[in-house]
Amino acid sequence: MNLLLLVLALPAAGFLIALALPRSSPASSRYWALALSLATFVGSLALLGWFDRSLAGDQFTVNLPWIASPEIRFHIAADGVSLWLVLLSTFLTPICVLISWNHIQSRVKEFYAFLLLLEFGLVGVFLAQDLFLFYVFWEVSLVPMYFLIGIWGHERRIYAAVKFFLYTMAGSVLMLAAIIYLYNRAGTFSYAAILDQLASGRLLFTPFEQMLLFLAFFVAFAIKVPLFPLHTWLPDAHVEAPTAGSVMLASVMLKMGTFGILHYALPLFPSAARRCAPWIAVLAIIGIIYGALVAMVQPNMKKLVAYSSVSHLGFVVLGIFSFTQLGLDGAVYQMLNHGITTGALFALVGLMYERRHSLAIEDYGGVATAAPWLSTAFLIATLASIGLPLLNNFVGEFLVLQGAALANFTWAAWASLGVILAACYMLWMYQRVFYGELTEKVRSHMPDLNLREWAVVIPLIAMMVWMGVYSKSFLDPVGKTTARVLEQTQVNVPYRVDLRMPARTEVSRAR
Amino acid sequence: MQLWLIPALPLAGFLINGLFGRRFSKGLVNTFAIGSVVLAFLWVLKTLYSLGGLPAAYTEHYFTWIQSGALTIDCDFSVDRLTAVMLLVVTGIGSLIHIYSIGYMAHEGGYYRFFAYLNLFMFFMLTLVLAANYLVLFVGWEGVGLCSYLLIGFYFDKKFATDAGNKAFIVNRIGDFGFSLAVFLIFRQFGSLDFARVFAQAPGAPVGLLTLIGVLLMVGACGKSAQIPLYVWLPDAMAGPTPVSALIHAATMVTAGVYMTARSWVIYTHAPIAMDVIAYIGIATAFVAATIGLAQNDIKKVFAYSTVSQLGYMFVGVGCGAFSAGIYHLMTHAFFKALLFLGAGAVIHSLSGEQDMRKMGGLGTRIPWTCGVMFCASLAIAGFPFTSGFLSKDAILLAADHRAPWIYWVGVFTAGMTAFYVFRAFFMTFFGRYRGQEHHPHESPPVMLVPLVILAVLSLAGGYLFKIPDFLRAVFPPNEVPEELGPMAVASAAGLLGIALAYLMYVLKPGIPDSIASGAKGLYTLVYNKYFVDEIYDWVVVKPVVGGSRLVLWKGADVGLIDGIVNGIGARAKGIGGVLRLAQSGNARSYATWVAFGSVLVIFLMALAGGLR
Amino acid sequence: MMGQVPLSWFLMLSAVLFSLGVAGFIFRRNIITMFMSIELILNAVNLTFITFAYQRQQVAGHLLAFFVMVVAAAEAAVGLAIILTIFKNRGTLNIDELNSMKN
Amino acid sequence: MPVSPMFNPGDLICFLPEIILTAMGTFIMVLDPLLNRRESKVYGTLSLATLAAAIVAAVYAYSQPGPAFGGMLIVDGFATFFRVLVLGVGILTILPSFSFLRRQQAETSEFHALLLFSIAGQCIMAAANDLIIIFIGLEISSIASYILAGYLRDDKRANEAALKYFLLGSFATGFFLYGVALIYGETGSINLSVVRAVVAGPDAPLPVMVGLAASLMFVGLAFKVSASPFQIWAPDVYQGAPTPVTAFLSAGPKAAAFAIFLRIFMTAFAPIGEAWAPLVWASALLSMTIGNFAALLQTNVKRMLAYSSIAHAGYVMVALASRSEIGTAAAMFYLAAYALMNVGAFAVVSHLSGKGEQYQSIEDFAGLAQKQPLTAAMLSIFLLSLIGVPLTGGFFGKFYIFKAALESHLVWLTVLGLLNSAVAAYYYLRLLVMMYFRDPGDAVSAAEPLTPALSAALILPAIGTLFLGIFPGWVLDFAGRSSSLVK
Repeated sequence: MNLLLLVLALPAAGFLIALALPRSSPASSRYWALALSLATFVGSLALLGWFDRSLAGDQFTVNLPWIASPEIRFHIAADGVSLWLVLLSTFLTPICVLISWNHIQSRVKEFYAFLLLLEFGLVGVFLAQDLFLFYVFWEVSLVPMYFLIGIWGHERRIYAAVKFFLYTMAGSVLMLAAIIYLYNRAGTFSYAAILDQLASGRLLFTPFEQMLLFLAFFVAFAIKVPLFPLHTWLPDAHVEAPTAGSVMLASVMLKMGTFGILHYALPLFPSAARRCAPWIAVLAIIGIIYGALVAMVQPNMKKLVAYSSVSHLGFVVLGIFSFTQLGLDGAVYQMLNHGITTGALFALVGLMYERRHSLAIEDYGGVATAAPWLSTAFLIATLASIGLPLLNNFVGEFLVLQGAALANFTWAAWASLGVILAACYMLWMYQRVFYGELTEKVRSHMPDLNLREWAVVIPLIAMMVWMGVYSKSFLDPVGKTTARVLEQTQVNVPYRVDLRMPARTEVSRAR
Repeated sequence: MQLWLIPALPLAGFLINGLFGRRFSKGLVNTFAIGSVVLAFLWVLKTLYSLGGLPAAYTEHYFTWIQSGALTIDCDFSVDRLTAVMLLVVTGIGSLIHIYSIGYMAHEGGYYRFFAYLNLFMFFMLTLVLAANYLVLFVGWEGVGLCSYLLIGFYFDKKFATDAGNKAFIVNRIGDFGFSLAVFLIFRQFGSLDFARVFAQAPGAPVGLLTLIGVLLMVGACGKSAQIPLYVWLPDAMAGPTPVSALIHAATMVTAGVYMTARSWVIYTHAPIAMDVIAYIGIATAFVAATIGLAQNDIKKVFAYSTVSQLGYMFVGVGCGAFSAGIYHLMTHAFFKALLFLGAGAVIHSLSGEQDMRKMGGLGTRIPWTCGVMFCASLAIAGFPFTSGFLSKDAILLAADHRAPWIYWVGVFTAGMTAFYVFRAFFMTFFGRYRGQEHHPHESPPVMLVPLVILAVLSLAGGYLFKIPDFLRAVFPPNEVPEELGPMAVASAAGLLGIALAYLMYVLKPGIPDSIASGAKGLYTLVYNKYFVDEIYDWVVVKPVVGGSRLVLWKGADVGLIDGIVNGIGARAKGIGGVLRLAQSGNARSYATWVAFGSVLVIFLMALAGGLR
Repeated sequence: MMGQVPLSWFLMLSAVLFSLGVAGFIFRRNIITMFMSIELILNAVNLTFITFAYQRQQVAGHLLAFFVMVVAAAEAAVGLAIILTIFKNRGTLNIDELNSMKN
Repeated sequence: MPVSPMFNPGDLICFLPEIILTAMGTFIMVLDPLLNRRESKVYGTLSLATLAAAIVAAVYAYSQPGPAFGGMLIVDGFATFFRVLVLGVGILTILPSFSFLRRQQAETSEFHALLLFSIAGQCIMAAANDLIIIFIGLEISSIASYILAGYLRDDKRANEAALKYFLLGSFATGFFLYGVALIYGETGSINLSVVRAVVAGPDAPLPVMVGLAASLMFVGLAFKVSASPFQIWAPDVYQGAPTPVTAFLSAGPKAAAFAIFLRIFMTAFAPIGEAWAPLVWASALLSMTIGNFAALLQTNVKRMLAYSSIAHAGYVMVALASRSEIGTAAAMFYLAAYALMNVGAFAVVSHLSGKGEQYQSIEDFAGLAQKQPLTAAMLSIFLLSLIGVPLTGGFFGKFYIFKAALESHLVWLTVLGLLNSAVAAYYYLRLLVMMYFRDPGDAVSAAEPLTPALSAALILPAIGTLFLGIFPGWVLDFAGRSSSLVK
């Protein structure tokens, strides 16, 4: 039994089991969900253990025939990037199960069923090596999230859920068209095979073709990221989603977009990507600053964190389109960081919502007095998210910005403004929520963390510190893979493209 | 040599107290907190001793922190003489202030939290000075910022305190913006961030770039060391407990900028313009802050502005190429300014929280020890001949005179003002009659007094005990300034003049100040309100940004424009649908018409496609 | 006798009949009349079949015509039944009054 | 192919399904007066058995494929595929009709008899290789379904639906027939193979007449498959007809009509493909757009599904527009998937519609997930499939269609079609929203529990949809193999 297959199969099995469980005893579905998600996590840890860090290529490959004609294969494998994203998903799912323990009281079994189905879809997206399979997982992950938001969300959940679904759908149909077009040109869905054809020049796109295909892919991904100005589904979805939904959405789902850009859009259409890079970088920078400024004035904690995600993901995109080793590494690292940090923030906000039943900043104040440990945890997450050294985000942001600086110094200069603003909005929120006089309303509603909640918080904080202090243990495999991607973006260029633009500086550095 | 132990010890103290301090007794908390710092101090001594005279830098490599492509950031610590000075200052004064705090914080809530933060600060500060490359230095740089944020907002239920904390952090972030850009440029140019490699290559680098780097680094230093235009956070930072003001906002953290610029001397010596920038910023800050200090009534505020002013001096030193002089003043300033703050703390403590000097007076008789040590400190800062302050300040002023006389003269004038406002504070506090409400000021406990006395000795004699300029010759380029008596005499004369003036105005003829205030009303209010800089920043930067973000970006662009378009598309689609279904009139004859019309259309299309040739 | 009249005339005639049927179907309001227009259309088709059959001297065309007639008859039976129920339920045969479902 | 004019008994095998259906249909009608019991248990079960038998017969007939009755009929994979499809649709129509008819107190034998006749007609269409046989099959199917549409005699909307369907249907048939006549005149034959031979041959007839004939036939066929601009009748009829009948109309006759559409245009008129391609292109785009956009505003579920069925006809037209065997295969696959998901969806509608079909509005589905989770789950599978979410038949159907289209370089049609499907997601989501995100209303509360037959009618198509979505290979291979029509 291949390990990867196991990691993918366990959530699916969990989904079916959860469906089969009796509606009458919600507790049983909770424990089942916890057990299965933990099992999945353990499995993925074993994956990590057996992962050969010296290789850049795919590992744990499973390649089974699925559909004869057109030939679509169930082909999954992990490389240095997807490995971590899979781990991120499997790491956060048990945490989501735990934070939903009391939060979700209605239709419990469906909730956990959808949660596990979501995990299945997400893991699949990161592992798929067959374009068609990738699209399948991409859409599959959409459905459970739609239900999570729509059923267990807050007041305007329906609007948010539908908006989320349609936004993503609109993007992904274009991608589907592009995928089919690719198939008709390459005669295969196998990603590796297509890359070979590109590398060997057997498959050649005209600049125009390539540009259209790239945009078709990129728009689908950019919506998921979300890249300014395609981001407006995000605040609604986040605010309305239940805590677990927000966590999964922010921590993992958004990474589908950035992962897609890194893993598909760049290697497949390098020259188009390079042509668009300046424009996309500008959009990313606008997103960084814009997201931060808008986050600063949000009266609602979740909305604030949501907009901060727009800002943080801007860094990721900027890093990718700097076309430098540092930028790419930083981007990947930032994906993971954002997953951990923002996940933690949403989880903690969720815990506070469970207590105070409000997301409005003005309904809080003085929490630090009532619940010191909760506040401490939140403070650490806050500091991580504003990029304090020795915590995870700093490493990612530094690499991204350094990479951007290598590509184009002005990019780095503008993007760094986002770092200043991050401090502004996060600390300002922290001050208004946790400091100040303790009002009676808060005092009576704010018990400190209980055991289950500690179990949620500690792993997240531990990860923040580890990733911030000893990034080596994560960056090694990443670097191998990103280097390969970078190489592909230089090799797979079928016609003259201005390679002067970014990558050159990086190359000269390397010498 | 286990350099890592030096920061690790306070870190351990922080972790122990932070995690379990809540359950500890005060005694236990003290043991870990003070113990760790004192041990660190001792370990520093041992290290320096065993390293001998430190002819060259000694570096230790621990692990690779970040590795990506061509970039490798190692977690390295390194000691040279400059670092040694900083280590001694930080751990030494740090220990004293820790001890002092036992007494000062005895009756405060969050006792363990205070010491945990203090230890954490020590950890980051020591990391900062031990760092062997810019990024590790940045770790400490940001870390001390964090601790100052936490400690300024120590009384977190007071809004002004947390406001001050945010202000400090954010203003520092603005400085870090410059710092990080400088780091990016350095790596872009030199392919490394290690001091050794960078400085080795620096001479070959284009001057323009070096200038840019130097200026950007200075922006960072402006944030951390409270120089114009980013000094505004430091006065507010006095909202924190007084030991914090002494340790972080006078003795150590705020001098990090000076240390960093001095550390980067190679870059500056090859970028003269950048050096001028430093010198100008320094002297301007020294002067402006001093003027503000003249009119403050809150004793801590006075010393805060004096700190800003003194830091300005240090930068003048650096900017004029007298790096060692700058560090010299950094050290002496650490002595006497820490003492001033701690003394002020003792006063405040004795008056159970009163900080307004107008409500003090005549305390000299009631708390004689405090009065005595304060006097020493005041002499030192006023540059009274042969005190440590006198030595270091003169070293700087001489260099300034050598570089550009006008800087020297401004410096001298500022020295006069410094002497004036410090002694103004001294006289208002300890002379005359007691002006506060009835209350029995009590002398501080020994645990507070002992550190004060030690510091008093240091601020008088420290300059002789540690001849920094000679010690640092090995580090910095020679900057030989002829020892001329003239400038020295003028400088000390200015100091004495200031003292005399203060004595005249606040002891002999207490009426004068008010008459001056009423006389030069406009000027006075301007100075009294710190030139309204905070208000200007608020109106020019803060309000527009926040308001703009709320109205224009969020409500306007996000909700209005973008989401408007998105929802508009939906509405448009429904509109189309509404039009399309009008065809469904429900009437069979109209349907038949459609069919007939459709068939005509079909035939027409067929004809177009050439089917009917 | 047919010999004298060119075949195209028959085709013309059938085309005219067809168009008349269509026109009638569109412009008449009475359901029965509309139904008769359909019959007209079918007969136009029959005429065409016959014409071509005659032209090609084939029997197939004639058979087709018969088929069409049979089907038409069947349609008539069903159609009239439906029309009857309509009349029973609504008491009218005006097509314009049958628009309870629209848009 | 060599066609013997002689009648040989073997031909009857090829005709077996139709024979069975007609015979049993008649038998059921006769049975009615004999045992005058008005309950669909007997007739329903009988007709189910009949359909099952017919399926067996159809498959058996395929065991020796080939032309029959002098090439008028042809039993190839294509024919068998559609025969089985329409027969299956018949089964899926009858299963939910039990409880429906009981609720409407309309349990008669005619319903089932007519259904069988109509299906017989569709089987003939599926296998016909001769214009007149096609016409006859078309009429058998149509005439029966005219009556079925008005089956609830006292329901005003049903009457109106029946009348409109009847009048416009025969009107359109007139066009089709006129086209047949012209073709006969030009080629002297009505056998598709011969027609093709002549049209492609050296002494080709006047293109103008062929083109005219093709256009006229296009009108008739486009009408039957409810493709624009001849979709106009569908919403009213679908809304007015009894729900099981609507389900049937939206799947069976449509599939059969597409079968002959494909056969005629892919064989007889293939030579003049360039001429009719633009027609299909335009009609496809028009159908998708009109169907999807008009559906956005509908409040009546049946009417909404009617518009959606117009849109889906548009998708199949895309496959036709690609004018390739892959396209044909894609169309076949899509029609199968579509039949499953649509019939299933309508089964739920008829289940909820209540007495006198009072509950037809989307609001009436509120909270279904809480009262009847299984029903809701099944319906959501169908809806997701209609949206085109992966792992459902609908998705693969769309995928193959647009793949075929792109292979024929119909890039714009593909892009527009896919964007259309994104629009379509909205109105299907509205149902999902109702079922899952709202609290139960009285319609749901009034709904009866699922009968075995009904649950079968839901679960079978659901399984089928998922099967087509996860293992499309089986069906697709067959479609691919049988997509090369006899030339």
